[in-house]
Parts: sequence; C-alpha cells; structure tokens
Amino acid sequence: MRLISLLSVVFIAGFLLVAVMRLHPVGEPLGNRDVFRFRGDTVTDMRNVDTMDDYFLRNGQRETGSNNIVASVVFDYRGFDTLGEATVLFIVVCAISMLMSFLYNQNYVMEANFRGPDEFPRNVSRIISFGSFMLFPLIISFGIYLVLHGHISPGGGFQGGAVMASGTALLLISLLITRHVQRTKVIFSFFESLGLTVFISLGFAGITASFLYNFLANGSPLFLGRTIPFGPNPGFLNSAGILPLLSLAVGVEVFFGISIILIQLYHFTRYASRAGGGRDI
Amino acid sequence: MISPIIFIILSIVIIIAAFLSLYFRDLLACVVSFSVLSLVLTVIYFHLDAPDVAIAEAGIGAALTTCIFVIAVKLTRRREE
Amino acid sequence: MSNFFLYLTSILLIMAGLAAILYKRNLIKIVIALNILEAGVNLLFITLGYRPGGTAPIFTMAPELEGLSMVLPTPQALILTNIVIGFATTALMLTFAVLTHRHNDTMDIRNLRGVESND
Amino acid sequence: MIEHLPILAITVPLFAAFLLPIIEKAHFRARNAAALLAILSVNVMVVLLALRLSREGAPLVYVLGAQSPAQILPQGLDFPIRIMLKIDGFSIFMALTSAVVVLVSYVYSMKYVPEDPRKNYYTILLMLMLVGMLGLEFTNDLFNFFVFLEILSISSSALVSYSYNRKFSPYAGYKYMMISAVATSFLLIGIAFFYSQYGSFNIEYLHGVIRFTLLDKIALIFMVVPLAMKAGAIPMHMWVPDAYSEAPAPVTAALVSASQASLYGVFRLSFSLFGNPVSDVTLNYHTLGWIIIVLGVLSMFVGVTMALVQHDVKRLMAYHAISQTGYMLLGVGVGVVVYMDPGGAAYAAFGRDAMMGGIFHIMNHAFYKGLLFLTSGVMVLRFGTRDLNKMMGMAHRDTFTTLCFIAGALAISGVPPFNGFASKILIYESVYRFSPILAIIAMFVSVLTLASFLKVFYGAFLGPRNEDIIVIDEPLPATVTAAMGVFCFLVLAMGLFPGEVLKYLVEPAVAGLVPGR
Amino acid sequence: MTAHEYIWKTMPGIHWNPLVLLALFIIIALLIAFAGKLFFRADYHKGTDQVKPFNSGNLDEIDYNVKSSNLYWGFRKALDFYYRGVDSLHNGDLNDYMKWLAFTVSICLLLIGGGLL
Repeated sequence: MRLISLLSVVFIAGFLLVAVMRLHPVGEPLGNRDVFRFRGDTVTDMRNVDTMDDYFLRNGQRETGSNNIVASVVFDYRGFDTLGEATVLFIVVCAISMLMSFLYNQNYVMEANFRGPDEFPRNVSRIISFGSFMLFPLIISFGIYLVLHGHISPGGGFQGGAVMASGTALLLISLLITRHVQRTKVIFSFFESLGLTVFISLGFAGITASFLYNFLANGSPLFLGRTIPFGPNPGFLNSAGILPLLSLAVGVEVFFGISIILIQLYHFTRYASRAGGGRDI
Repeated sequence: MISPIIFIILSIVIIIAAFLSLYFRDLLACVVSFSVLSLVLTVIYFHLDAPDVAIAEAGIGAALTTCIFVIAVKLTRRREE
Repeated sequence: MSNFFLYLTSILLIMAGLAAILYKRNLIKIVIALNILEAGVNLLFITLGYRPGGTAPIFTMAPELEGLSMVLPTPQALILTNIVIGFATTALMLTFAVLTHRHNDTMDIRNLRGVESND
Repeated sequence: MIEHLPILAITVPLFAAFLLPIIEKAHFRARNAAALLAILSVNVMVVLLALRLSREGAPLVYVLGAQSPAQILPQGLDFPIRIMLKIDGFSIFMALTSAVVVLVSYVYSMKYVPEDPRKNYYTILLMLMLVGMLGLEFTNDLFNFFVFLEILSISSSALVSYSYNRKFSPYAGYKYMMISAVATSFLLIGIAFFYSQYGSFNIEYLHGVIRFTLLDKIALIFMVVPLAMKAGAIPMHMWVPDAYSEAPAPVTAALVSASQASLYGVFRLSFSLFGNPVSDVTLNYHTLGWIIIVLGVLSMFVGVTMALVQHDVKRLMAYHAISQTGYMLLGVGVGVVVYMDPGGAAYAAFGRDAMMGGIFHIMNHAFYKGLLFLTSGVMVLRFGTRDLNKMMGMAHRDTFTTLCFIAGALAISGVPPFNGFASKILIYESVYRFSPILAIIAMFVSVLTLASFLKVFYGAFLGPRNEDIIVIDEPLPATVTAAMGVFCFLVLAMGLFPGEVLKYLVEPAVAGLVPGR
Repeated sequence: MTAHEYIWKTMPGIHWNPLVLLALFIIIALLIAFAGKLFFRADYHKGTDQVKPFNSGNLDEIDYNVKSSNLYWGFRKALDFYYRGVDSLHNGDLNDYMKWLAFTVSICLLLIGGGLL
C-alpha cells in the first residue's frame, strides 16, 4: 500500500514536469508553442497577438487613471475578486471569534489546576515595552502611506493593512494590550464591518452603469478624478477615482480583521478552560 | 539585465529552506526555516519585477504567518511526538 | 533555457508540500506543508508573467527608455489575492489544531483515529 | 433594476452579512429578522432570474465594472477582459436548489441552535455559504470560480466545527479545510496552465479557443478530480462521513448542497470548458464518460453497504449522501458516453434522458436529504445522543417528525409518490438500455437504501416509550416543524408533478450544459 | 379556458394521473390504518401496565429492546471479508485521505499518457 502512494506521488511529479516543459519558456509572450490561435478563419501566430495583459498595460492609465497597473487590475478590472478576497478574510475573522468565543462565556468552569502551557511572560523588560511603544506609530504611519499611495507606488489595501497588523502583533508581544481584551475586540469588529460596508457600498454606488464601475475616474479633479497623461509620469494623489477609497476600505478591514485574529489567538492561554456543557446539536 | 545566477542561488536557498522546514523535529525550528523561505521568496518576487507581491509576501507571508505559527506552537506541543 | 529552473523550483515546492501532507504526522507540520504548496503555486504563476527585459508595471518614475516592455500585471493581481487566502486558511487551520489539542491532548494524526468503528 | 439582478442576487446577502455584526448590537431578534429577510430576498431574486431566463431563452450575461452590463467585448477586441457572470439553465437550476435548501436550513436553525454569543457568527457564516454557492454557480470566470469555491469551503468548514463540546468536531473541521485547501491549490495549478496558453480566464472564450493540447488535458485532470473529491466521489469520499456527522443538523443540510455545488463545478468544467468546439480535435468522451460511470457505480455500492452497518444516525445518512451522488454521476456518465460521443453509438434519445435523470436527481437529492438530516436533528434533540441503540419510541409524541421521516426515507429509496422515484426511473430506463448490469446494480442499491432506513425507523421511532432516555420532551418549536413541512411539501409536490419540473427546469439545464446535438 | 378546465384537459389518462394516484395512496393508507381496528383485542387498555412487553423468563428488568444496530448482523457477518477491507478505508486518518487523491490523479494522468483521454 505504501508503495502505491509513493508511486502515485512520483507519477504526479513526473507529469507536472512534463507539463511545465511544454509551458511557454520563461520570458516568451503567452501562448503555446505548437498552437496557433483561431481568429475567425485566419490562423494567427499566438506570439505577436496581444492578450488581456497588453490591453491592461496600454489602456490601464486611460481608463482607471492609476499609475500602478497592478492596483488598477486588482481594484478596477477584477475588483470582484478583491471583494471575494475581503469576504474570505471576514469569514476567517468570524470563524476564529466563533471558535474561540467559548473562552469568554461565563458559564465555563475555570479549572484551577489547568495544566496549560507555561504562561506567556508576565512582565517584559523595559527596553522591549518602551521600544515597541515608540516603534508602533512608525509602523502605523508606514502602513497608512502604503494604503493611500496604492495607485501610485507599489502597495495597496492588503499590503498596508498587513503592515499595520504586524504593528498590533508587536504590541501584543510586548504586553501592551493586556486588559479590556473583550472591549477592544468589539470595537475592532465594528471598524472591520464598517470597512467592508464602505467597500461594497462603493460597488453599489456605480450600479447605474454596472457593479463596481469606477464612476469617479476621469471626472473632476476635486473628487479624485484627475486624468493622467499616458506613459511615465510623477503620479498624482487625486487621480484614480474610487481606487484609493476601495484601497482605504480594504486597508481598514485587513488591519482590524487580522488584529482580532492575533488578539484572540494570543489570549487563548490566559482564559483557556476545559470546554464543557452545552447541548449536542 | 539581471543575470540568471541570482535566480539559481535564490532557488537553491528556497529548496533547502523548504526541505529543512519539513525535516526538523523541533516545530519552532520548522517555523523559523519557513519564515526564511518566505523572506527569500520576497527577494525572488522583487527580482521578478513584482513589487506589489513582494510587499504582500513580506508583510503577510514572513511577518504575520510566522507570528501565528509561533503562537500556535506555544499553545500546543513544541516537539513533534 | 536560462531561467527554466524557476519553473523547477515551483514544481519542487509543490511536490515537497504535497509529499509532506501525505506523510507527515504532526498537525502543525501539515499546515506548514500546505503553505509551501501555496508558495510553489504562487511562484509558478508569477514566473508565467515575467519578461526578462521588462520593468515593474508601474508608470510612476518609470525609465524613459524607448522600448519600454513591462511585466504582465494580471498574475500579480491574482497572487495578491492568493497570498491573503493562504494566510486566512492557515489562521483557521491553526485554530482547529489548537482546539483539537485542547480536546484530545495530542498533535499526532495516528492518535486521532478515534472514529468509533461501527459494530 | 431588473438587468442588475444577477449581481444583486450575490451581493445583497453579502451586504447583509457585513452589516450583521453591527445589527447584532441592537437585538438578536433584529439580527434574525435581517438574516431571514436577506435570504428570502435571494430566493425571490433567483426565481425572478429563472423567469427572465425562461422568457429570454439566451443565457443572461452581466459584465462587472464596464459602462453597461452587456458590454462583453471592449471596443475593437475579440476577447473579454473583465469578470462576467453567465447564467444559463444549469446554473439557475443549481441556484434554485441551493437558495431553497439554505433558506429552509436557516429557518430550522433559528430556534434549533441554542441562543448564545456565537449564534451571530453562525448566521453570518451560513449566509456567506449561500453567497459562495451562488457565486460559484453564476460566474463565468475561472479565477472568480476559485475565489467563490474558497469562500464556500472556509465558511462550511468553520460551521462543521460549531459544536465545541464534541471531541472530534475541530478535527473534522481541520480535515475538511485541509481537503478544500489542497483541492483549490490543484485547481489554481490548472488555471495557471490555461492562462499560460490562452491568456484569459473567461470560460466561454476558452471554450471557443481551446486546442486540446497535452497541457489542456493535464489542466483538465488537475481541475476536475479535486472538485470530484469535494463533491464526495468514491475513492476520495472518506471526509464526508466525518464532516457531515460532526456538523449540526441544519449545517449538514446546507453542506449537502455545498457538495452539489462542487459537482456543478465538475460538470461545468468538463462540459462547458471542454465541450466539443468547432475544431475537429476533441476530447475522447468515451473514456471521460466511463470514468464518471465507474466513479458513480463505486460510490453507489460502497456508500450504501457502509451505511447499512452504521449505528450513528448522522454517519448513516452521510454515507447515503455518497451513494446518492453515485446516482447522479451514473446518470450523467451514461449521458456523456452515449450522447456526446460523435463517433460512438447512434445519438439515441435515451442519452439525453440519462443526462436529465442525473441532473434532476441533484435537486431531488438536495430536498429529501435535507429533510432526512433535519429529522435526524430532531432525534439528536430528543435523545441527546446520536447512537441508534440508545434511541427508542420517538413516534409516540412526534407524529409530524415521523411522517416527515417516512416521506424522506421513501423518497430516497425511490418509492413512487415521492420525488426520488421521478429521477430514478429516468436513470433506470436509460441506463438499462445502455447496459442492463448497471441498472440492476442501481436497483439493488435502492433496495439496500430502504433497508438501512428501515433500520433507523425501527431503532429511533418504534419501540416502547422510555421516559429516562428522553432528554428534551416539550413540543418542537414552530419554525422547526415549518422547515420540515416545507421540505415535505416539496418532496411530495415534485413527486406528483415531475412533468412540469422536467419541462421548465431540467430541460433548459441539460440544454445549457450540452448545447447542440 | 379556466383553471379547472386546464387541469382536467391537460391531465394524462386515468392511470398516470397524479391526483388519482394521490387519492389512491390516501385511501389505501386509511384502509390500513383502520383495518387494524377489526383485529384489536377489546380488553387492551392503553395506559395500564399491559403496555410492558411480556418477558416470560426472569422477571428482573432486562433490556428487552432488540438493538437496532444488530438488525442486519447476518448481512454483516456474511460479507465480513468486504467489510474488513472497507472499514480500514474509513479510519479518519488525514494522510490516507490525501493518498487517495494522489492515487486518483495519477490514475487519470495514466489515462492521458496512454492516449485514452
């Protein structure tokens, strides 16, 4: 039996290698080497025909008004994937607070002699707590920079939110968040839902044309609608329509969501108790 | 023009980090070698002209994933029985 | 043929992750193997869109040279989503692993076989 | 507003789910009302979409983010660049099934699941499961399919491990999540192979351009087999009993339609993406059909033989879910071998009947399996345990539950007045003409199905009434009986009038799946 | 054409008419339910201790209810070779589940390699 599973793994590896060898060599334009794409009746070589990406590179700046084409693809051309992605993170935050919420239930007996793993350190040396106290504002400001400049420099909602969340992780480890865990959880989950609601209502705002339509782009420069010239340019903050707003909404949601996950996981030991009681459903 | 030598070195480091993180019996060592894997992956993404993905991989892959792995190992056993 | 081994690295990562999922016993180590599998898939996707001479697809301060060829933006947009999905999956599975340890006090799959066999 | 229906059906429950944590602060009844309103509005929108589709005939297309929802191709290009939703007969058929099942399981769980701080997260995750299923069935974009499959898997694996006082529920959630994560990673490898060859993710566009190179076939295997695993096909089905028996009863009813959404993915990818386009080179449908048939027959037989010896009522019903999936695979497999094979046997009409039987069985199975899991929920509520040996004499007080259980048990074993019979008779007839042995095996499996439900009926319902083993004795809440009543009505109505359902729902579904011919 | 006419005109013949089937089903169900009344014994009273089944031998409380799980013990014993094999399949071990996925994918890839697919 063991031999069969080894054989099948080796077999899958072999076929993956065969498949990768038949892929287009790294650096060549997309398209299969021995395949020509039908276009009506004329057979055209795939190599010099432009695909979805060439369209994005050529028209991305004109249509979405953002210099960072990846951000325009993430938030405008394929914005629905990003909405799905923010939902995935929201689901995990709800799941973890659901799975961990039996901790904060009063009717769970707190075992006195619970042989939990040795507790996290009670007190942390002065250097760590003061250092992280000073470092936290810097991390948060760098995260906000990443979120707001998503459509000019590389960055965007997810990366900025993740950097800010690593700031919370720093506070957790240096024991600066110890009391009122339940209250911070409630406030953070409110802000997370707020970020998500802003994201989806921006999608609904353009519903007259179609869902997630960038109705602010190429409009008036007052409302982030500045049209930008094609080709390399210094980049303008008020240029990409609803892109910065979506990026801000996602940044808020990712920061507060991942902070909730970290706080819940970190505080598991202090409240941990043998789960019991409750009806079998 | 980035000569392919850089990619060869980084690829070898990634393969070694991947196999080490699956080979160690001490879970914290696995987690550390996994964060080395994420770090080198960030450098490779940077050289593949993908700065967005590099920041995302660094911010989420190296920083936060390692953080929750360490917390999870702390809450359970350290040595793989 | 110069950087074909980028594909090779991603295939090796995918197979290392898959093999570890099949054979490793510890719950947390299987989660690490899943992350390695996802890292391999991400690397495969990014190397699909790589152009050796190109620059990052960002027009701010892009070099003014004439034949400006850029790397494909779509794979990067998708991998951005996949990295965050990978983090979300890891966070959830680690919570499950911690709760399983809380209930059964073991992290090894062999001891978790306790499915009451039918009569 | 009528032209924005496709996207509203997905985003209204999403919007409600995002608002629920804030609504929860007001009062839990406000949260119940908001969730019920959102799921009801989804059902209404899906029915409106079905009516609009039957009126217009052509599949509805909705482009996201463009100037107008119908602007598929940007100016002067012949390939789409934005994400599109495409709704044809088969996706509206599956969307109706999923919407009704999640509505009924939510109504059931309003009173069944005890009211505690976690009930709010339970409601959010159940609604996001519905969003995942609808998104899976409406999208026309491969990567969007991956994202919605991920939403469906994560929310259902979190709901599987809802009961924290059971020893193995976190481990069941862990297994289900691990299986879904590996399946979606394999799916992503397949998408990467497609993107590298044709530069696009649009299923409709790829259907027209595909050249069936070796890479396409490898991508087909890497996409279809993991989805068959998530649907519960035989060699990879072992996670189904663990996940279904550890989840609360209403969640299992929704899980059944979640597995069928993955089955939809199998059929959608193997037919719409790999249908036989204009080019002469094509997939060998004889082998693909026989793979599906072998999977189906094995699932039928192993599922029911394992179910016969179980003494945990939820594991028993979970094994039946596997064996009934075998019927669908058998029906569609025979349809593929006879119907799609250009060079093979004459395109006999019974190939189309087999396909219709298999697809009609998806809806029937969702309803009567949901009904059976809801009645098993009442059993667990009454006796506090899942072991059939410790249950006795439930029929004395719960006559309505007994009637519902009888309806479900007769429907699953294909007894005439109920809806199981309507689709099984289609499958038997067409499979018999294809090869008699398969039809005989299918009938034998139906007999064993009835035998195992006889065992459950004898164990839990008959026997003297024993006071000390009954945990909760007061009558069932109104919403629980209402939910079971809705499923009973559906099972009986579709059994009595299968002609209408076949004409209005299953016919366009098969037309959408297998155009032409 | 009123609804009434529509129902009766488009209904298939007598034998496949669902309403007739439903009526037949209800009549037979009622017949079975009340036919029993003829064979009941008049002296049986519901609430009394007549309900307790008669255990002829020892009178102390024995577990007289035949457990539902050993209803098909004959079938289980007869196919014991099959059940031993299938039971070992469902042992709840995650590694074995994933090995089956790898096995199926490699079998299908074999089909492609063999030029069958």
